[in-house]
Amino acid sequence: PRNFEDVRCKCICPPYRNNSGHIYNKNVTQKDCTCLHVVEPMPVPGHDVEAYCLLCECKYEERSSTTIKVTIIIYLSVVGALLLYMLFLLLVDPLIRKHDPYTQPLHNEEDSESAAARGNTVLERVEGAQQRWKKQVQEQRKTVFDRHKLLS
Amino acid sequence: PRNFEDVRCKCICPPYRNNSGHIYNKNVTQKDCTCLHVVEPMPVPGHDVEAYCLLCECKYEERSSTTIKVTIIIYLSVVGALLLYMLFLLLVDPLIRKHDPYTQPLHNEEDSESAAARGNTVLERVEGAQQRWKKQVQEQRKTVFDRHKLLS
Amino acid sequence: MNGSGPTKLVDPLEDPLPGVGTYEDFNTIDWVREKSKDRDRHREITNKSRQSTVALLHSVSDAFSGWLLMLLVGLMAGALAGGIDIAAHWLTDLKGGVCLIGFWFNHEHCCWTSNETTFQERDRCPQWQSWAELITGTSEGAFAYIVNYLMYIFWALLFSFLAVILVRAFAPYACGSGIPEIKTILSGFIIRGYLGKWTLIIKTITLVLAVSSGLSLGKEGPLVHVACCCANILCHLFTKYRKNEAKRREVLSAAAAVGVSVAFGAPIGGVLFSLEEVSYYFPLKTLWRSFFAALVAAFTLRSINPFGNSRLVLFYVEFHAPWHLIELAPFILLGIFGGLWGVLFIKANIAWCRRRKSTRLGHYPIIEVLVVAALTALLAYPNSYTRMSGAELISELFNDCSLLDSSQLCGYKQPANVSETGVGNSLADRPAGEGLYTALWQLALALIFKMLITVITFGMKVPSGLFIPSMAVGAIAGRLLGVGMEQLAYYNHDWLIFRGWCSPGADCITPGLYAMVGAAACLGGVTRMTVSLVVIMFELTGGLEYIVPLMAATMTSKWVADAFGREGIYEAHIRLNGYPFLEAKEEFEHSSLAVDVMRPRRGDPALAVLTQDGMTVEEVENLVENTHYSGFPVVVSQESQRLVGFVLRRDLLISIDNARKRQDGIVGASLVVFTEHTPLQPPEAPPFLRLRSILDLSPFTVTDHTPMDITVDIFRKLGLRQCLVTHNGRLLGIITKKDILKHMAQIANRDPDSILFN
Amino acid sequence: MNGSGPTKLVDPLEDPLPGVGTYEDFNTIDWVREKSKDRDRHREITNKSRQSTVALLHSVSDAFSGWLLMLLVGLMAGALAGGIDIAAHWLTDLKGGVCLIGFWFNHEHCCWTSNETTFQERDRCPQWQSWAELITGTSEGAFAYIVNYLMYIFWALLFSFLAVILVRAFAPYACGSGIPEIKTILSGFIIRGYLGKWTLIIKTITLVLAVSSGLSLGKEGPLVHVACCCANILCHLFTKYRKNEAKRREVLSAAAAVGVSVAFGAPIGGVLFSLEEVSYYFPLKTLWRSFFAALVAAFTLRSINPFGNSRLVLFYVEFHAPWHLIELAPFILLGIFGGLWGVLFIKANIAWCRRRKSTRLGHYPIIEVLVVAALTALLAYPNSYTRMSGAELISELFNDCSLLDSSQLCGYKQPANVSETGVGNSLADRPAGEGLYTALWQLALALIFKMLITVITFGMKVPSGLFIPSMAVGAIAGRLLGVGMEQLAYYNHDWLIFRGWCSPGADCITPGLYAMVGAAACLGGVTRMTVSLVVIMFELTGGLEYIVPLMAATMTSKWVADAFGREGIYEAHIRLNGYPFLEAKEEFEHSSLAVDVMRPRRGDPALAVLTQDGMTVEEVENLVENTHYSGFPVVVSQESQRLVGFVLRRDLLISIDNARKRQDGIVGASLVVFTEHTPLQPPEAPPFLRLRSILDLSPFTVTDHTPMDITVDIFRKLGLRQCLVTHNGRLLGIITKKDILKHMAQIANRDPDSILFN
Repeated sequence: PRNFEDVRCKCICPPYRNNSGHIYNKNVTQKDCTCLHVVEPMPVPGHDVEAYCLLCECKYEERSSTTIKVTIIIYLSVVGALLLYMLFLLLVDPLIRKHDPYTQPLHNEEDSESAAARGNTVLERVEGAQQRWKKQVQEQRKTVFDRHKLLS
Repeated sequence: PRNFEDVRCKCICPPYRNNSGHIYNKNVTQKDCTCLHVVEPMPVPGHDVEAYCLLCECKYEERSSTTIKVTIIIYLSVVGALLLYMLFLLLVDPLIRKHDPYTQPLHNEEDSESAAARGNTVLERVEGAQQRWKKQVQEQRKTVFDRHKLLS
Repeated sequence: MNGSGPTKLVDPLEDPLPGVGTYEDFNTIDWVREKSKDRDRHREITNKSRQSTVALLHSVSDAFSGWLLMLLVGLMAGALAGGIDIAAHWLTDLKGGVCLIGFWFNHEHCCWTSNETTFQERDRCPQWQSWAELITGTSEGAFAYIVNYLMYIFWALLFSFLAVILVRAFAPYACGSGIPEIKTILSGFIIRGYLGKWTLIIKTITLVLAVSSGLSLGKEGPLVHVACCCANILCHLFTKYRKNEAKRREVLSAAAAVGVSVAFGAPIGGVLFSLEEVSYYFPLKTLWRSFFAALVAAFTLRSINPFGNSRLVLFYVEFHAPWHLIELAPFILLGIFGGLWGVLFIKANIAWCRRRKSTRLGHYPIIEVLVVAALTALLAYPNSYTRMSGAELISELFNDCSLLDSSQLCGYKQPANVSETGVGNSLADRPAGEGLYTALWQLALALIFKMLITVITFGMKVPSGLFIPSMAVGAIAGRLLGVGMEQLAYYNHDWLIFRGWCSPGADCITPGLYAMVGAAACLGGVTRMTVSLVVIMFELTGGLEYIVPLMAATMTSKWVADAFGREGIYEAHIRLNGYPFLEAKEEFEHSSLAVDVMRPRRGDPALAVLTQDGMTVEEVENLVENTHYSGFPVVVSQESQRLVGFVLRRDLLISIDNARKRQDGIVGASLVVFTEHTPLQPPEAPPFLRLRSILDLSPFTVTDHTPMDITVDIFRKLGLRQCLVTHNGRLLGIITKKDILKHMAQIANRDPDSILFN
Repeated sequence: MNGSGPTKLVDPLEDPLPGVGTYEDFNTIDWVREKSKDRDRHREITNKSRQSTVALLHSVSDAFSGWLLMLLVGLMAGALAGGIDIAAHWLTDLKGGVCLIGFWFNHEHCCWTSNETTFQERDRCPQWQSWAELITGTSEGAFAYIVNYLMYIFWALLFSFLAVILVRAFAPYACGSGIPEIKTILSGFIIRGYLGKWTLIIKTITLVLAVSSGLSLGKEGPLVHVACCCANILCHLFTKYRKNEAKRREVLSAAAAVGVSVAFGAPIGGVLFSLEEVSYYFPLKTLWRSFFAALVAAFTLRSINPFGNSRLVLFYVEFHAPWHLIELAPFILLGIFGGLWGVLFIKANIAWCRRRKSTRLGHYPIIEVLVVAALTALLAYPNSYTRMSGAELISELFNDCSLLDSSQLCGYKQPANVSETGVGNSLADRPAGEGLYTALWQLALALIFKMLITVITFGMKVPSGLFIPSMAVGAIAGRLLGVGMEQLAYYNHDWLIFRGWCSPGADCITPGLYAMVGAAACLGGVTRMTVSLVVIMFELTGGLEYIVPLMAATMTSKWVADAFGREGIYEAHIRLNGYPFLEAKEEFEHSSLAVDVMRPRRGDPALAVLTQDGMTVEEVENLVENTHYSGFPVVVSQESQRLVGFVLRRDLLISIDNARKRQDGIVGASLVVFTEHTPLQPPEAPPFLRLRSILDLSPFTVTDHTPMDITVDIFRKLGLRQCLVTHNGRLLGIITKKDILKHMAQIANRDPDSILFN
């Protein structure tokens, strides 16, 4: 991102005599952010400049366009990833394995954590963790959406 | 008290070019409390007035001289009364009555209040109340000044 | 309070058995036990620190871990809040169009450096293209309007659909505002997963979607939940907080302050909010840390600078117009309005939520969200004041008109010539013009719309906060009244009440202030916040001079609302869901005694007790199996009923289970012994099972004659889970938190079985 | 908790016997009993209100009496504070001269409308005459200086003499700051007369004298005492508060907030101060009312306008100069200074006060005050920074130099020409000039003087607050450091740390801000306030941007100070005097059990108990006479030791006394019966004396194995006075608040007999 776009000095000048209101925008340093530097061309004759400038309000503002860009891109990728994962869980997963997720009751966190050690390979552990998480979500879904016990 | 003395518009003007700093004080309404109205005579030539006035700071202030007067007078009279009463207790009172104030132990507030009803005439009651109060003060004095149990 | 008496059998730093001392889901923690565990742990560390340098370092790092945790919570919550602000702003603007110089810019930032903006239409610039411009090539005309309208509805539906589907798929706990649940959790309830990783991710993501879809909801309440999730996750980094539910709740209480701090840019207000509204057990101890965390969060947010103007919230205002004592009358009027609206809103919303809970409406959460979103979009688009987001609307309403403003709300008739000596840019004489009258009509419609739609929106299965919609309702009402007062004063300078302070040429009434007061009044009516609300509004405006108007309105609003029903919206939702929450602010008024509340009642079978040395393992197991109590008193003997201690069902089960597996010779006929000194063992009998280590030797007791108000006070103040009842030294019964809640429900003529408990 | 069980023998609205249920002087109240009494009373009124309209009105007025009381307290305290401000200002100036146009004007008001003031000497005008001018006719020269000097000392001596003599003659309780005592009273202690009429009058009068005498003390702490006196006196107007010690303490807690609110013009800070520092038992319930009262007081004070500039305090500042992150380093340095000063001050002051308490020094309080006053005046006059009052000094130090200022502290070398385009009046480049160097020397001397003299001043027998002197010390140190930094930056623009933010022409360091931070640090070090201090300073400056510097300094200061000793000055004085105060913030760390603390100890004679139906009046009287306990447990029988209830000595004595006088047939041989159902009476025996109505049927009990940390927690949270200890259901002993305090003193290696108790 071009860095010089990240500062501006914005002067708002209200209607004055026969001039309508106007907004001036300029890329200057904070020190130069005054009406005299930013309002160009000056719409009033010399002796009125001071009075006109008294009415204008100049504000120096900074932003970080990089932050904005990065935030939006991260946000979109997380949403995208979640949607893909959701589709995977909805469509692909049931085809791979067929078992009833409702059979086993929900463990407590401690129990599940100790259970996590049971898997042997990394893949199995991940698999196990995923299964436990899915069960938890199902339990939550039952509580919130079906039985309306919480959060209604 | 003259009421018009209770408002002022005070303008402080810093040193400017070859003028030394100056303080202007004027008795005007809040609306007129601006440099242009208060600074008289204007120490700078016409074209410099605006710049000079930008530097000056004008403040509109109100006070109540009656409040001040009343407060001070009340304060002084209370102090005076207390001093007189103290002198009375120190000098005159022991002459009138002669008994040992330390004999009777301090009653509790409740007890004393019920005792307050015992007096028959108004004078006796006042007398009784004064005696009880004096005993309390003596007790307090012993606690604080002699035994240093509290407040040291 | 584990029975590690003077003999110190158990090392408090490591539980003898995994599972002993932990809680099940949907259970209440025992504050006293947790606090005692933490003190034991602390004592241990202090003692060790005298022995070696490593241990000393460990003790120092342990002491400072709380501060480090607070720092991390502040940083994380501040960063997340900044991200949410940026993303929500962008997505909201995406409903209207897209930025050509970089799709990631929102409308304002797209035109940030543009020189083509005009005084009248400040947000117009060629870089930003509305959908109509992109699709049809023109931004004028009916067709372009319809295209924009349809695109607006499309995006609204898409966002809300994504929000609800993500919540349903990954983290159902992420829906709602979260404040009632957090209040309950802070009071000691356990909801596993409510403050977990997935809840955090999904709540953050879907909050942005929900806010952007144009639904009548705000992000402030959910931000509290987000901050609490951060705190809970970060707690796992520190042993001190991971293992202790009470200590963790201290952190959560500070996190609630952090949430409000970033939501409103009000660190002090946030701390007071946490203190007044959500915290339960330890208000003072965490005050200073909460404040620290709230400040860190506010500064993180400011350094992210999401709005590009160094403000922490969109609707920050700074005006210093004076107000007159007479204006307190309209402010109190606004307070009455706010109180009435609060009561009506709570009643209507609770009725609707009950319907959702009990009827078929609750079976179609996704369709419900889509229908409401479509309805909102359809009705909101034509009116510019409902089309913009809630925060923008509030910002516009709070703003006081100066010569620099060109919005419709500032459409006053321009005076013939602007006085040159006039100080600053304020408008002095202000007769309403054409533009303002239009705006007023639109605002009136927007008011009705917002009032109705918020009732059915709050409680849907998307993250939804209530602060912004309530404030919007109040701000509209306040602005309407303010403009009305202003015009009244303008046309009637000579009325007695206006004379003196409203002379011609003087700027005497500030409609923006009325909007602010109205917002505070409505928010106060709905949530029943008091001090924290005033302080939040004070920090929003940065001027101490408006505390009195704000306070007058808030106080009136609370009194009016309390006259019709004492619960705020969060308490009402807590009751609707039956969470086991013992309200700390309410006094227990009834004159019942402990004996009336305890179990067993008259006629019930006797209390299930264990004896300290007379029962076999089998008998104990049978007793535990045939009852569902979560703990059992231990007495000297069945005859004397003299109390020895209390043992928890979970600890008992785990210990017996463990002993049967690991300990040699423990069979069903083994005697269970709770005494300190093991009795002499007969030669051929199986070995004793010694369980004194799991026995709580200091159970709380009250006498049967103790008034319930005192008992309730003890439960609240000490955070008890159960309390035993004695008469003349003999054990008589037991009172649990559930019994108390049921008793209170009975007194208030509610269904006592609605209380949620494991 | 009076034994009015379900049978409701006693009408809670009127005590059966006068005296039953009241407390003696220097005793601790039983919070639970008081609260219970209030609830009974409330229930009664609510029940009656359903019967008639009058009763309904009574119930409404009862509900609103709390608010009315708060309003009155606010009004009265605000008015008194205004009066104190005006009088103190005038008396202070009287030391220097007198106003000719009206003796009641102070210096500033004397020259208020004068046009003869000059830019350099703003306070000079012909209407105000110094004593030298009046006496010798000239204000110049050595003779005039000496005359002024002597007059200054004379007035100082006179004022301090009057102060101490009035205190001694009329209200010895009026001396000192009062905050330690108020903390103790709020925790439940009773000191009769401490908040009475005479204390109020004398404290108000002598506070003005003490402040004006030039002693190194402030009016802030005593203002809290004054506000509490107002509240206590106004409580007598309302039955609800007059008769209930617990309810009255709620009001007092709000009054403490009022005191700070008027002292610093900081209502929110005042409420937080009350919450953090002085309140004990009910922080949340009174939050909203405290806030209301604090606001009312602040507005009363503002309407009195004691300083004539609409400010509530003399040293209010308003600047918005930015600060840089690097500046946190000097701020933290100031924090360290503040912490060290706090510790040193506390240690030195306590040592001095102990000396006063124990040696002959304490026998001459009047001479002590006179000597210190003379010393102060003698040393203070030559240095203009010590000659002015503390508040003025702080005001001068906080002030940031602009072109408009002409004080010595702003004696920078003037730049050759003032830039015309320069915005506002700030001085940009500031090399120190002659005047500033002189000022710095004077300030350094003033610093040393203030540090030393405050140690011996605080604790003298005049009303004396500590806030102003501490703040003055910190402000001087801060200003010195600030000017140092400023000059460093000016002469070394090119250093790495200054590059970037301290470019020539930019105003980069604000010495006034340093003074403010230093003041906060020192005050924090002495009092160990945290949040409330930051909020008070924030309200003093009105700018949220300085919260981080203030917080960094306060936090460092507290940590540094806590490293050397955990007590603030108020706690230290509480301990010095042995007040029975159970600190709520400190955790009880030791691992003792209830059995280690209870009486009787092993080897002591058994606990003195009454039996429920086996003792005669005479036996009871003997028991009571031969012991000094303030209460006795009642058991079923001496053998079983099963607990029935608890009866207070005072109630017992009054009841027996009353029965002997009024009831027929009660003689020494009458049986005292505490049971519900009277046992069958033998025909010729004297009638029973039934005393169940004074029996507390729900005494608190803990088991002997309860860890003391839990017991202490129970005492603190519930505000108990005593607690019975049982073992397996049998009564074993008793723990009183005094026992706990003694135990804690023992653990800390202090003399356990220093605890003050009746």
